[in-house]
Amino acid sequence: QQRGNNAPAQSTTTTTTTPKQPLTTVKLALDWTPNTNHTGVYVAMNKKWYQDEGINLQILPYSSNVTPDVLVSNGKADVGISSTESIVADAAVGQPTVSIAAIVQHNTSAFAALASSGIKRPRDLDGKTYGAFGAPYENAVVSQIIKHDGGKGNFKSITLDIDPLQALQSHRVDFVWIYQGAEGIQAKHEGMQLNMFPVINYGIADYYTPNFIASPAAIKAKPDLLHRFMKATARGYEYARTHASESAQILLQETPKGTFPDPSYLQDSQQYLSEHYADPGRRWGLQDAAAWHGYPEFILKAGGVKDANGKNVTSLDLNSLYTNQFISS
Amino acid sequence: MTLKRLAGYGPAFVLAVSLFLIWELVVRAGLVASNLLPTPVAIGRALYDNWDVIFGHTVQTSLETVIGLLIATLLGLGLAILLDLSEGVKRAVYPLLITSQTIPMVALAPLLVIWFGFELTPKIIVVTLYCFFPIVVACLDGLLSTDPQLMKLLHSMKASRWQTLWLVRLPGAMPSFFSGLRIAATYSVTGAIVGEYVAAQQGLGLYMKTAASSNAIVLVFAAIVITAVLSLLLFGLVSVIEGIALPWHQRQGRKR
Amino acid sequence: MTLKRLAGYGPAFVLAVSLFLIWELVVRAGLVASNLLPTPVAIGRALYDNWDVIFGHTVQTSLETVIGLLIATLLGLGLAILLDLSEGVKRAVYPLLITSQTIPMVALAPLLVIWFGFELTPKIIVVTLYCFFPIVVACLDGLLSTDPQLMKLLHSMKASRWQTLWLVRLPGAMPSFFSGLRIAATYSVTGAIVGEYVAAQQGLGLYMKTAASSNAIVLVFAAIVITAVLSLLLFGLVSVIEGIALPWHQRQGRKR
Amino acid sequence: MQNKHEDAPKLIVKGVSKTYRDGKRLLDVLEPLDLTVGRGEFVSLIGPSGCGKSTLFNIVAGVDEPGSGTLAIDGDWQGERTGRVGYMPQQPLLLPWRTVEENVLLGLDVLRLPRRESQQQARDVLKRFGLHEFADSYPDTLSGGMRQRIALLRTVLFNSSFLLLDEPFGALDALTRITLQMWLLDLLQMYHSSVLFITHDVREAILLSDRIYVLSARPASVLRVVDIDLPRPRRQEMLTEDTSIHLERELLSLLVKEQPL
Amino acid sequence: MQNKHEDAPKLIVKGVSKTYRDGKRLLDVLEPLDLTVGRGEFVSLIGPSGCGKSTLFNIVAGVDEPGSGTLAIDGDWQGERTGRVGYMPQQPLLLPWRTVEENVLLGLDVLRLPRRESQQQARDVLKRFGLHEFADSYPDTLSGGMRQRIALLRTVLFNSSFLLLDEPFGALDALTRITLQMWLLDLLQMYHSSVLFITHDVREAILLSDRIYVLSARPASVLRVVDIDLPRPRRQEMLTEDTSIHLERELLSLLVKEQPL
Ligand SMILES: Nc1ncnc2c1ncn2[C@@H]1O[C@H](COP(=O)(O)OP(=O)(O)OP(=O)(O)O)[C@@H](O)[C@H]1O
Ligand SMILES: Nc1ncnc2c1ncn2[C@@H]1O[C@H](COP(=O)(O)OP(=O)(O)OP(=O)(O)O)[C@@H](O)[C@H]1O
Ligand SMILES: Cc1ncc(C[n+]2csc(CCO)c2C)c(N)n1
Ligand SMILES: [Mg+2]
Ligand SMILES: [Mg+2]
Repeated sequence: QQRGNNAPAQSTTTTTTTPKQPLTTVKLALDWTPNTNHTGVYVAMNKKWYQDEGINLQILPYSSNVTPDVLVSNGKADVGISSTESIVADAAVGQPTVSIAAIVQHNTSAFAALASSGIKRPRDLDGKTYGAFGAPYENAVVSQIIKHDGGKGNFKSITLDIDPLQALQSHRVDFVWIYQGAEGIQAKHEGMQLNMFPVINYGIADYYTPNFIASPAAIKAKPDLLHRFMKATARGYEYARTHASESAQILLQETPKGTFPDPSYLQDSQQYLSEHYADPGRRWGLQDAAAWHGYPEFILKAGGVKDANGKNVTSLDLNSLYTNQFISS
Repeated sequence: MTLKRLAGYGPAFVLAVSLFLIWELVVRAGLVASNLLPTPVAIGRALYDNWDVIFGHTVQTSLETVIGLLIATLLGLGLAILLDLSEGVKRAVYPLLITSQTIPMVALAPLLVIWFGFELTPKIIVVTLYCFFPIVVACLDGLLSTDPQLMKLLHSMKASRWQTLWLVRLPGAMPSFFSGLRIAATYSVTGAIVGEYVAAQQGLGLYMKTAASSNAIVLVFAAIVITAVLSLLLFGLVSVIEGIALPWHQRQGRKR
Repeated sequence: MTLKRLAGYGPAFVLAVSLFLIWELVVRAGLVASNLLPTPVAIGRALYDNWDVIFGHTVQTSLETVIGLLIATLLGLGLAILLDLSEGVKRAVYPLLITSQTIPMVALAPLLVIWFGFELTPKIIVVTLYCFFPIVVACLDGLLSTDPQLMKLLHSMKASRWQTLWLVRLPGAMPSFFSGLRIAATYSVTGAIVGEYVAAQQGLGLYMKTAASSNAIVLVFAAIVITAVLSLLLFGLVSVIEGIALPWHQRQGRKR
Repeated sequence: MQNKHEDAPKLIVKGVSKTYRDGKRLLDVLEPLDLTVGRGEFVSLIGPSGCGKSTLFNIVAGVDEPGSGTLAIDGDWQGERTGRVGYMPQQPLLLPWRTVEENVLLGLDVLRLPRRESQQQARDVLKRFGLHEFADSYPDTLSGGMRQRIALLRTVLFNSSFLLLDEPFGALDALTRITLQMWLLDLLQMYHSSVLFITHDVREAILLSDRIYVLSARPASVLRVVDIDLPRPRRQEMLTEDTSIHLERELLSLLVKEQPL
Repeated sequence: MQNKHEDAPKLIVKGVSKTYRDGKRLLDVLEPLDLTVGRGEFVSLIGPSGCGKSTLFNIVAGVDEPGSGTLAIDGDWQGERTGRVGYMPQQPLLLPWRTVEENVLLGLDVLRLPRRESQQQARDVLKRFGLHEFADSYPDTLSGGMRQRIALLRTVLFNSSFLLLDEPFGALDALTRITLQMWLLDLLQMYHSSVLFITHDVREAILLSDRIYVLSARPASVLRVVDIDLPRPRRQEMLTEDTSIHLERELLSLLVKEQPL
């Protein structure tokens, strides 16, 4: 029995309160432990909007060892949550995935240093130590923002497997890369003073992260199912955008007990993200070509993309990496 | 258990309490930041407060551990016997077994999840993979150091290879086997935790992971306490079983 | 090494080649996606192409492994002797050692990084932590199964506790010690890899992690190949040292 | 057991020699050596310590191969020798994980006899040997003589048609030894057994044997073969007869020449 | 070694008894038992197999404690007994990881004597025992008699002032045994040693001893104490004198009554 999604346990043949047709199971692979990036999904689940679309949603637990991209491209999940960088990397290694919606309209990630460190702007990062998480494009992005701010772009990089805030507190690294809506808010709740440098303010083209993804094969084989899935999902995010406080409550309630040992920052985090899910007057999830060319081209050029054998990849058909066809009008 | 036996645990108790005390004081004195290393008291309270949640995870992890350890035991014994068949088999298969111990989870995890999903199976596989190796090595070393004189005696009786194994070599290797099993039992719980890290809907590993990613280090430590207790129980269980299964060997130990 | 000894590796070679062949064919036939499990040929090529980069990482990892294993050996022997001192010490300290084996990296990693930084030290600590335990358990079990008659003989000579240890119990426990060391040697490389996962600038673990996060699974496997080879070398080295250090025991094995 | 040659001697040893390699050194233990044990015969080997008696036993029992020469049990020169003798090695070699009774039953377990019957048999002989009290004890607490008796029992229960006994009474006091000697002679009578026997006690050899082979110091060769013509059944008193005393002196003086010390 | 009481007997055993617990069963092994070994005396114990001789030795050597009673070495009733005797157990107990020579040196290593000197000493006695060829061999390839000789050497090198020898010649052929008996008597003469000796050979006991304690079957008690008045130095021929033969008969008949079988 699946317990992770806390959904009523049921198979495709069992029926619910409003039986129209037998439910089809859709598996969703998460990119991280449940957080406010995922609120829309949990809201839609809570409101039974997936059932209304004839879908029994099954949320696969996050695994730091198996990316959602792998699960999606191998057909073990129907949809997943990932990021622009990963989608580009998938294409480069020949296991393409396609972004079918942007969860947040603008990149909310930032570099962060302790306020007490005296690092006031990106060029102060020269000669400092960066706590990396192991992605190939990190160095290119860091040196770009330093140079953009008039620095030389020299820094030391250590790849860490620990929580970025903890790493900062250890004073063993000087700066890390975080999401403002997640770690940024969390730091505030723990009384940590951070100086944050949002990447899009320092010469990095805006891009989507995180995104919903599906495999090209699934898009071809069951577009209708994906369409119905995205319809319910979009409804969820739309609701979360307009009912931040209630949605945070739903997230807490729908996730397994213990997921948020200290839920106090959920409200703030949700408040922040609800404002970023969509631009005013624009439907949630839509993606623009600009975002799919600026940043991806930059990391391609900077040597941040490698093929399956570790060789640099310098060009890709970026337009095939996303689609708006499942965002209904 | 008699009072006297209980009293035997006195030193363990004293040591444990003093260590906890030092730990508590060191953290309280601010020598270590409490968000990195919570105090024992804080851990105890967290354990108490979250017991209902933790309990469910504990049951799941225990189940995976015990099944995996049982399989590993059988597999380990079987492989030791196989490797013992001939120098050739040993040369051929041993490198494979060693290689199996060097595969990191990054490489194994995707295969496990794709092939076996998110249920019990992948965790049991990880536990088995963690545990069979010490059993094979220890048991094989035990088999290989059978007294050659005893082998000659059995040979003179025209005992078959299997009879020699069954009557002399395996019983003689049992102390070594239990030595390996003790190591395996200790690793088994950790194996389940790692397996749950890879992919789980339930279990202490999952609990640690979610706790860690919300920076709730005290809950991570609460889960570690449970993990340690489970490991100690399994280790103790192995020793008890050894005492029952090898009365002749136990006696030597006690007489000392 | 004589030709005859080389020929002894024939079966190992045949088995390895056949396994590689099956693997290659299974993947080529599409039974397993090659992005999850690359073919041996692809791994070989990747290894060849990236040898200059991988070599540097290998040196780093080897260094950590060897230092950690040496420390673990001394520590393991020392702890086994300590635990052997009395039933009380054993009861008190053994649970601590077991607990040390149940601490997952999520909890340990931050502490290691904060206390010891990013250099060699934290990796050596992880390797030591991984390796000392099998040595303690095996060596202690060896010490505890000394023939009580021999102990009596030494006692009759009024040998001190240390003389008994040095002249009878430790030599008698050496086969068990090497059994534990064999297990430890196998784990040591994996320990270094795990340590590098926590925080590293160099090393095969780091290489695997970056490769994995850019989906270059073939490079992960190339690093695994190196890891396995290092483990096999260490395992072999332990066996060679055992042969030299325990000529009396080796002989029994061969005579069989 | 094959009995192709019903009338062939129980054992023929022809030109058997043995050289051990100890490290780099070669150690000649047996010179080419001939020896025969007839059906129902009791043949003893005496010789200096370390001369190669146990080595010869290992070869006869089939657990070691001769350096040169051949041997036949029941006239069979080709077949496997293992399984055709009840071999009692010089060390008792009891299994520490088996109780006394289970140790006695080891041979029968190898023969895959049903436990029920063999157990009764074991209990009976253990009683006869004064060991029934210890049937369920583990061997590590037993006295030296008790262990030796258990090893002897294990041997005769496994195969009493041809026994190879390597100093079976070495650790026994004079009286227990006499009792067991008599028990053994009875047993042989009953089962028409043949025996090859190592002893360091010349008087014991005289008392029990039909023929004695006196071996030289290492490398062992046959110095003398002595037939003992005392009538059977033998009794202890025969040892004080003149012929016996004469024989004892003669054998001892033969050995004196071999004394390497 | 303390010599508080220069003139006290070497060993006094007073009312020593022993009961073993074997599982749930209590096994009385020694009845309260008295025994004395004077300075320079050679005292033998004979008794049925399993009666408790080795048990008594363990107690005297200080590796086992008596159930009741007390004992004194050199008149010292309180002190530790370990380290004051050269104890040769019934099993040779050689260390498989030590060569023959190193095994012989074990006692001297325990005494922390410098290796240089002791090594020369060991080489000399090994030669005397016909074992110099095997000085660098490991014990597992040696014959039973060779192992026993090595154990004896280890014992006398460790302490020759008071020896406890448990069937030291049990695995030796008649001639080697005679040679070593004579060697032992010489040694005792030279070092004024005292000896407590277990043997199952009544003649050996007569030949070597000043006094013989005859023990009953388990639980052992002293049945008879026999003084042997043969003049010293002793020679093999004395065994054929009338007194010796008479003594042998008497001792054997004593033992017959104890025969449990
Ligand atoms: N540690 C022990 N635990 C229990 N019983 C023991 C122990 N040691 C000896 N015994 C018992 O004590 C009795 C006497 O043993 P001991 O070795 O003293 O006999 P012994 O007179 O030396 O015999 P032998 O001449 O055969 O060597 C035996 O029945 C033996 O089983
Ligand atoms: N496996 C072996 N390797 C090397 N040498 C051996 C081996 N087995 C026996 N020997 C040697 O062979 C010689 C004869 O040994 P064996 O055991 O046959 O003597 P034995 O006549 O039985 O003596 P004892 O009466 O003392 O038992 C000894 O010198 C021994 O060291
Ligand atoms: C909640 C959460 N999710 C992902 C990351 C890892 N990470 C850090 S910056 C970045 C942006 C790249 O698109 C990513 C994926 C994180 N630190 N916190
Ligand atoms: Mg012999
Ligand atoms: Mg005895």
